[in-house]
Amino acid sequence: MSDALQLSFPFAIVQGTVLNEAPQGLYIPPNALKVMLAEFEGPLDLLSYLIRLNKFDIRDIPVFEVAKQYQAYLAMMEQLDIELAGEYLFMAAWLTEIKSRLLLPKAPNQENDGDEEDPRAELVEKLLEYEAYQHAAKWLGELDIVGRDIWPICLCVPPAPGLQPTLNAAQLWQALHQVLQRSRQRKAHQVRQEVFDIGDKINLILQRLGDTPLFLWQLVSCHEGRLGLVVTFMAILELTYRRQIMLMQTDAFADLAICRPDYAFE
Amino acid sequence: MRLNSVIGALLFSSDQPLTLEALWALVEADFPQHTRQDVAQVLTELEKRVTGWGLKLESNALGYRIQVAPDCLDWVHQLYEQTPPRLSRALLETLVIIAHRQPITRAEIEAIRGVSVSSALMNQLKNYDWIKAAGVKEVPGHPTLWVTTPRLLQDLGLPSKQALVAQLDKLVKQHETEEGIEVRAL
Amino acid sequence: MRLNSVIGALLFSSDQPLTLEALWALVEADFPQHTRQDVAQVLTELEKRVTGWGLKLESNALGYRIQVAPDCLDWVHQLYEQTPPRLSRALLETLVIIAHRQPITRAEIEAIRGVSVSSALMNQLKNYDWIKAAGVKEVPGHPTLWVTTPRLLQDLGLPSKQALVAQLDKLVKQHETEEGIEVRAL
Repeated sequence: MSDALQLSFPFAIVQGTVLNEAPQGLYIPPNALKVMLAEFEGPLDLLSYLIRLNKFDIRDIPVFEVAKQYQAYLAMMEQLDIELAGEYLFMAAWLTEIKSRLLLPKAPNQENDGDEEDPRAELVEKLLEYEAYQHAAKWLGELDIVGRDIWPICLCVPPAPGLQPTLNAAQLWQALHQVLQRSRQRKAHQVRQEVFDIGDKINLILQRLGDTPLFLWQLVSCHEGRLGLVVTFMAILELTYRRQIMLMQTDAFADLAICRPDYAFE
Repeated sequence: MRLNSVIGALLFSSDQPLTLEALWALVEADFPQHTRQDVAQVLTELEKRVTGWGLKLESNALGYRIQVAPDCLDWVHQLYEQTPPRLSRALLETLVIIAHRQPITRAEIEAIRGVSVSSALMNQLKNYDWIKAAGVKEVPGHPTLWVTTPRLLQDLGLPSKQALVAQLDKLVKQHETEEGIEVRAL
Repeated sequence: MRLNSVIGALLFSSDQPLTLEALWALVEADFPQHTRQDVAQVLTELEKRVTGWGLKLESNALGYRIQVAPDCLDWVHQLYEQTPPRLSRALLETLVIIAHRQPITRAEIEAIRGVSVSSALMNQLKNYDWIKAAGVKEVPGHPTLWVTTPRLLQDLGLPSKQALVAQLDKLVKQHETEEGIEVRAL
C-alpha cells in the first residue's frame, strides 16, 4: 500500500503530453481539448481513462496519484466551461475518502486480511463492471444494424382480404418520429439553399424605384417567406450604405419608405 | 458507382411510387454525366431484369414502383399468415398524421408528409377500420375529412381519442425540446 | 409457374430473413417435382441476378434476405430524408446495460454508469422501439422497469433475447477475466 504513496507522476498527461503544473500553457488548442474532455461519459469513464493512460493496474490503483490527476482534469473541464455533472464531484469526494482511509494506520490484528479491508475494493468493482459494459457496448456498436448499416427490402404487398394486421403503439410513435425528423431535415435543407441573391434584390429595388417612395411591402412577396424579407432588408441596408437610396419613416414603427437620394421632402 | 445500382436501390426500397422526375432529382447531383434519358433507359433494363422473378415494374400516373407479380401473391399471403409483415412506413406515417391532426383532409396529410398519399393506402387504412370519413371541409372542392375510429384505439390499447392525441402532442413537444438541445450543442 | 418467380416474390416481400427450410416448406406442396437443392440453386442465381442493381442477397444465421447494397445506402437515406441513427456511446452503453440486466430501472442503470441517463436518451431508445416499459418495480416510488423489444433483436440480427443476453454475459465475463492480461500487455 505504501508504494502508492511514493509513486511520483506528472501532474497530468493529456494525449501523451506530460504536464507538470496547472494546465495554463497547454499547447493543445482549447477547442480540441474541450471536445476531448466533454466526451467523457461520466466519472467512471474518466477514471478508467486515467488508469489506462497511466498503465496502472486496475486491481491496485495508486489512489493518491489517480485522485490528483482526476482533480486536475476536473479543474481543466471547469476552466473550459464544461458543465460538470454532480457525479464528478461526488467521485472526487469518494476518492478523498478512500485516500484518508488509506492513511489511517492499520490495526495490527488486521494486517493479514488486508485485501478484504481494501478501501478501494468497491471502486474497483464499479470500474470493472462499467468497463465490461463499455466493452459490450463496443461490440454492439460494431454490429450491422438495420436502418443504419442495413436496409432490408420488403415490398409492400396488400394483405389477403379479411386479415387484420397487428398494430402496436410503439410503431405509431416511431412513425411520428420519422415524420418530425423529415420535416426538420427539410427545413435544414431549405435554409442551406441560396434561393435569394442580394445582388438580384438590389437590382430589383433600383429598377422599381421611381420618383415616388417605395415601401418595403411592395418589394417582398409572400412566397419568399422570412428569408426573402431578410434578404430584401439587407439589400436596402446595402443601398443606403452606398447612398443610392434614402430611408424615411414618418413615425416609429411606420412603414419604411425607400426613396431616391435626391428625393425632395415637401 | 453505377446509375443502375442507385436506381435499383431506390426503387426497391421506396414504399411509394417514384416518378422519373423524382428519381432524377435524387441522383442528378451525383451523376452529372448522365441525363434523365439515362434513368429512363435504366428503368427499361430493370423491367427486363425483374421479369421471371416474381416481380414487375409497375408504372402509372404516380410513378414507377416494383411490385410482386399478381400470380405470385398467393404464396406471399401464405408467408404472411405465418409471419405477419410489418406495416409500411407510408401507412404508419399517414395514420399517425391523421391521428394527431384529425379531422384532416388528404391534401393536408400530403402537405405534412411532403409526398403524395395514394388512394390504395387510404383504402387500406379504411379496410383495417382504423380511419373513417367524417364530413367534408368547407373549402372549394369539399374534400373529405378523416378521423380515427374506436377500433384503432382498441388495437392500440388506448382508452380514448383524447389520450391518443395527448400522447402524440407530448411526443411532438419532446421532439421539439430535443431539437433545441441539439441545436445548442452544435 | 416457375420456382424462380415464387422464391423471388417470397424473398422480396418478406419482412424477416427466410431460411432455406422455411422457403422449402412454403413451396414444397406446389412444386412436387423440385427439391430443396433446386431452391438453393435458385438462390445462387438470384444472388447473381441482383448484383449490380443496388441489392445484395445476404445470408446469415437467421436466413436469406435481400437488402440494399452497402454502397447505395446513402441514396436510400436521402430518399427517406432521414439521417441514419447516430448511436452515441452513452446510448450504446445504456442499451447493453438494459439488455443484460433486464428488467431494470433507470436508477439502476445510472448506478452502473456512474452518471445520470438523460430523458432524451431514453426517448431515443423508445423511438427506435428498442426498449419498452414492462411494469414497475415494487419499491418506493414505483419506478418503471425497462426491457428490450423484439424489434431490437430484429434490427441487430440476433435470433433471440436469450442469445443476446448470453453474448453479453460472455463479453462481460471475458472482460473481467482478461482484464489482468490486458493491463500487462499495455
